[in-house]
Amino acid sequence: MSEAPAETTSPETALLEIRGLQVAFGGFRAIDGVDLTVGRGELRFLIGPNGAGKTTLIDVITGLTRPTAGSVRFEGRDLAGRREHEIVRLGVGRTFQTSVVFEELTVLENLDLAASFRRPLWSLLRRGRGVSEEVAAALETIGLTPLAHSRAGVLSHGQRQWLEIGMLIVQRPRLLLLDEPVAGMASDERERTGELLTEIARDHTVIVVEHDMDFLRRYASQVTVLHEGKVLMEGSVDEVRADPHVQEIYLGRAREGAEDAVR
Amino acid sequence: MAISEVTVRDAELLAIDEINAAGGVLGKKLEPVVEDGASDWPTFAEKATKLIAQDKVATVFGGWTSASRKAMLPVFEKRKALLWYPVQYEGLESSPYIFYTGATTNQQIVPGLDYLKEKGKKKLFLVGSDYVFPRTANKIIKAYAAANGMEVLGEEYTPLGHTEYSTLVNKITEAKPDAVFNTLNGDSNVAFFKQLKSAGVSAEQMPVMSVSVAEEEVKGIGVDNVAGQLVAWNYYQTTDTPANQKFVAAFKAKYGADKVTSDPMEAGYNAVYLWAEAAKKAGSTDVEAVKKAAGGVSLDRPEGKVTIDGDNQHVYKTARIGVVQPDGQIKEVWNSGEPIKPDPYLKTYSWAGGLV
Amino acid sequence: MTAVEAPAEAPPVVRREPRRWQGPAAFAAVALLALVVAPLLLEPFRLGLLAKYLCYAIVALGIGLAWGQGGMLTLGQGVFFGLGGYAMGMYLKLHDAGGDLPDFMVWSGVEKLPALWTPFGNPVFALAMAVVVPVVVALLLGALVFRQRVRGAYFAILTQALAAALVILLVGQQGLTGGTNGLTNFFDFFGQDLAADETQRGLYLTVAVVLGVLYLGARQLVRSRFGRLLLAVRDGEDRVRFLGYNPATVKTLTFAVSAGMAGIAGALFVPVVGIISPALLGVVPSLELVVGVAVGGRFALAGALLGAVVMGYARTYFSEELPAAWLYLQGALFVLVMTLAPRGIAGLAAGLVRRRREAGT
Amino acid sequence: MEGVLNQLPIGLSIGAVLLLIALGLTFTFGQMGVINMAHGEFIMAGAYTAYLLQGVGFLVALPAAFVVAGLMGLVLERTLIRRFYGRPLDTLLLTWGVSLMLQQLARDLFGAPNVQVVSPAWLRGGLGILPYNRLFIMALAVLSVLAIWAYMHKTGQGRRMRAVMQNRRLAATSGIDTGRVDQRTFFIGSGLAGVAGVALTLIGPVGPTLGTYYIVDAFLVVVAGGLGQLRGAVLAAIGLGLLNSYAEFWSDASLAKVIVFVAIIGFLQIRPQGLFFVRSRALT
Repeated sequence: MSEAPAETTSPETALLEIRGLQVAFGGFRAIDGVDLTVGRGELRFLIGPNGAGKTTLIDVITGLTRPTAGSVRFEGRDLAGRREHEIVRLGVGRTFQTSVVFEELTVLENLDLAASFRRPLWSLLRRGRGVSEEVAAALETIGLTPLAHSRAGVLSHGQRQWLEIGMLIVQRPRLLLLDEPVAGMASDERERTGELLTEIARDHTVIVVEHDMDFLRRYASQVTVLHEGKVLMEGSVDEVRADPHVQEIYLGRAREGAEDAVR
Repeated sequence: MAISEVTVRDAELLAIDEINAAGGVLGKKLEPVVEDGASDWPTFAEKATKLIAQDKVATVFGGWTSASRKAMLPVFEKRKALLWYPVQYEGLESSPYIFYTGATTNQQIVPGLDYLKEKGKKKLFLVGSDYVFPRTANKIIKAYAAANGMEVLGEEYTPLGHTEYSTLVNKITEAKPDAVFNTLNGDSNVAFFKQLKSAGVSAEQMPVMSVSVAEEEVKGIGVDNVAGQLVAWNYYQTTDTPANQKFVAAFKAKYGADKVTSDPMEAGYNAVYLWAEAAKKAGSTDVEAVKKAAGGVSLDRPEGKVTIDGDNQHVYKTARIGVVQPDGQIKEVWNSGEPIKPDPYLKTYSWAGGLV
Repeated sequence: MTAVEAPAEAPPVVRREPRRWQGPAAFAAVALLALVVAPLLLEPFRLGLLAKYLCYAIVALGIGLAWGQGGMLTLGQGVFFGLGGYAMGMYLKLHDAGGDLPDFMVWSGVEKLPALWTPFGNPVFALAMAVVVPVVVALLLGALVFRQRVRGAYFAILTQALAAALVILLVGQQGLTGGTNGLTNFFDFFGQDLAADETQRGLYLTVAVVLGVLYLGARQLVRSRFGRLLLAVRDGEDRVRFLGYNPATVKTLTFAVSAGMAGIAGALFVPVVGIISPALLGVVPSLELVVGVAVGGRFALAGALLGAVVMGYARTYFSEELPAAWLYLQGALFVLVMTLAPRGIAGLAAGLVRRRREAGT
Repeated sequence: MEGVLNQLPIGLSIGAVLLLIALGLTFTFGQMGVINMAHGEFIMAGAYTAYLLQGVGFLVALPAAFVVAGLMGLVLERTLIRRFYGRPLDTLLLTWGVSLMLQQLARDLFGAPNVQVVSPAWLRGGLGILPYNRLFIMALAVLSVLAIWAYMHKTGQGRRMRAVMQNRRLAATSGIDTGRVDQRTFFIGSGLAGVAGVALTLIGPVGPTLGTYYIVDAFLVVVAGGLGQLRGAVLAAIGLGLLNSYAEFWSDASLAKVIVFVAIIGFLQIRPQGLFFVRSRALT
């Protein structure tokens, strides 16, 4: 787990710097003045109730949504106006809530496709034979080696999420954004995902959007809480859980959901 | 088979029936093989090839647009087979393997212009569909106008199948011509006349001379939209000859009393008779023999006397200008008196010198 | 409403490596049939028709790539077919005219050979243009359209409008293009008499060989990483973006390849059939080509190819035997295929094979 | 100069024709995602309805054609299109097959040549450059748009329709019978084609291929309008009508068509967002 707490991150070493970010959809402000700094090697959790702006924040970083105001800098470079694939090429990778893998392709082919993204297009015309070390290692990491030649369409929900994470790893991004990686998973799958996350966080900077408090407690160190498009607080898991404000928005909002959240 | 091609085929089949009933040609009955060009030029070429190569027919009657004829022309020339083409066309062609039984330009367009000139129409506006026949026709019209003290105020083309004529009507009414020369094709005529009529332009103040509107088209356009307008052809259902009374009666008997006859149908009907006559004269259906015998073959047909010109394989035809009547029929108001010698290249017209 | 195309029903569910000899053996058998048996059995007229169908099959191969593999339904493939055809037609016309003006220019009142035509007197240039022009047009259109993420139905309609617009343009420029008549009446093809049966047989063989080569090339493309990327773009264009690829580039290139194939087909079509005219590249012929691909099976290249030949044959057969019923049949066939067998003949065949296998094991 | 001014009302009247033929499509295509190539044949059905009802009265033909074409659409939806939701490209090809059959059916029923539909006497004459029949078409277009707007915004059925269009799944889970809504939408969309068909008998040919003359234009209106909204279709139709009018006035009819096409491609470069939107959380 990361050793570097956010507040000590100096501008030179900050990997991601978000300043004064605003996103409005029509009249609705999904993000309303967010500042966020993530340092190299961090594992940062983003939490908040539904509609807090978590996914929108990730969408802005990855170019899917255009900010209304403010800046997003990655390794000192402004991401504004860049297209999604260009941002990926700069070293930012992400997964989606509903995992999207290419069902027609095998697990191996999915990974291979992800791994080849820096090759010139022409070299893709050759028939890719064999498995690169990197892809083999990723297969091992996500535990899908036995299913390497199965079509991704037959994978379970959890396996798909892992495959997506594997596809991220082989791209060697310097920043990984995982959007609710354990949503809808059974408990053994969560466990597995948590281990995977820990392993990845060893040599990557990772931002995880997550609802699940239990998962948070077990795997998070630094947490940023978003609420109604603003940063409510930042701190360690324990600080966040102890904060009355956070408790209020989680507990006060919906009692039945809260039980689940603080469980 | 689209629209008018069907009726030409019907007329040709009628001629074949009649000839067979009279004993056939050279003691043999004619057996028709019908193929559909589907209004698609390459298909015409394909079907022509099939008729010649596979069915080994003695001769082929057919073709509709100029483009369909141009597509078939190489097939007939290469395979040395005969085509009888029954539609008025833009001239400038004389294939040794095609007989042209419809009018060429000096038998339809030039008489149409003569008529307008006679009526004192000095300023013309040209409207046509965008293809070969209208463009060539308009070239001839412009040359004629230049030599006869007439003025062409505008020349407009619309894509085939075009149905929006309000802008064009606006251009015409703004130019204020004495008459419009119309070479629009098919459905466009319907839209053009409907929109011209509803713009309040009447046949009296600005007549439209059409060369592709015959009895069948009048029905589709709507008589009230086109009544009083001028057309130029070689034959009308009302043409008063004994052969025509027989033709109209036979056609209605075979296909229904509500059917009309028209110029292309009559030209197709003639084509079969002309070929049969030439074959009889040659004593053979052999292509070269028929070609050689065809020159000078002369028959009394519904449109009057027709004679094959041996040199260019076109037909001597009488030009007739008509006016569309409120009952949908066309009344002849002028004719050329005698059959006009076909001149597809307009060689005998001094004003046409620069055309070819 | 969203323009995002839902991935149509998925192609083969089981990815099975076919036994190694099966593919090449089938290919060899078809090649033998096409190159040896057909020329021996068919009379020249029918062989010429087959050559025509094979030209359509080349276009179908491109449609199979663009639509089946890449999800781009192109309803304007006739445009590229036509561009290739006109390039070839222009050369043949100039060659036949032997220094004079081509016949149609004479009756269109053109007095001097237009500058656009001059280089087409050179056969190498004309042949090159038959491929280059369609490819460039496709690259331009693709770059404009795909970059703006116009896709699915919108793309289909735009390509259809392109076909409509090109027809109007060609028809309107009669002095340059021959208008509605198009270019026809060719005599000599690289020293061969076009009317001769041997020439037609040679042309047939050429078309068959070109088709075979292009098929192998397309197959290679589909099986390469690029092919997988293409599938990925088809099934999840937005996801591909987050793998760091630009889907617009992938689509544009594929579209250009399919356009190039159509151009080659057009260039071959002209000497085989003897005409190229706007009627061959409008909305309806373009749609008919797609219909063929759908009937054969868009997800398999061989299916697309087969579909084009089957539809071409059906068209000739029914229009000879049952002309009145042809439109009904064509429409009904299409409705049936789309409803009952959306993966076409190839899909049905694959299903049969699979069932037999499952029964066997 | 008068001609230039005249082109303005002419452009608007061309726009009205475009709007009428495209209006139904904004529902079935713009909002349901069904590309109905047989839309042109529903227009044709409307025109033939007017033909058959000659003598009964032109105004009677309008609702009759709405019902006839609407029922045809309903049958098509129930028997075939229903299976194809979410597969717009497949519906395109499917309905093309249907359109071929309908054309041939018309040929067998009414014959290949165009039939004559006499315009009612009260539509003869005109006001300035615009004949009464053009004014009638413009009024009909405006009325149709208003009626549709009122239906969608003021009735329960219309609200359900909008709900399904915006979020089918959500609408279904909140108890809306989406199947019924689809049927209604298709009925109305096709019925509008029928109404357009009646109007077109005033200015154009009435024959089996009638639909083919209008279908590409109709789709272009919807593409340019984008959004699947009434407003988009109205603006696009008027814009294209005016463009057509002036392009043809200053060049010719052929070139005008090409210019319109190029303009649409150009327009897509500036405003592609009118044509689609990406849903960030549910990627395809």
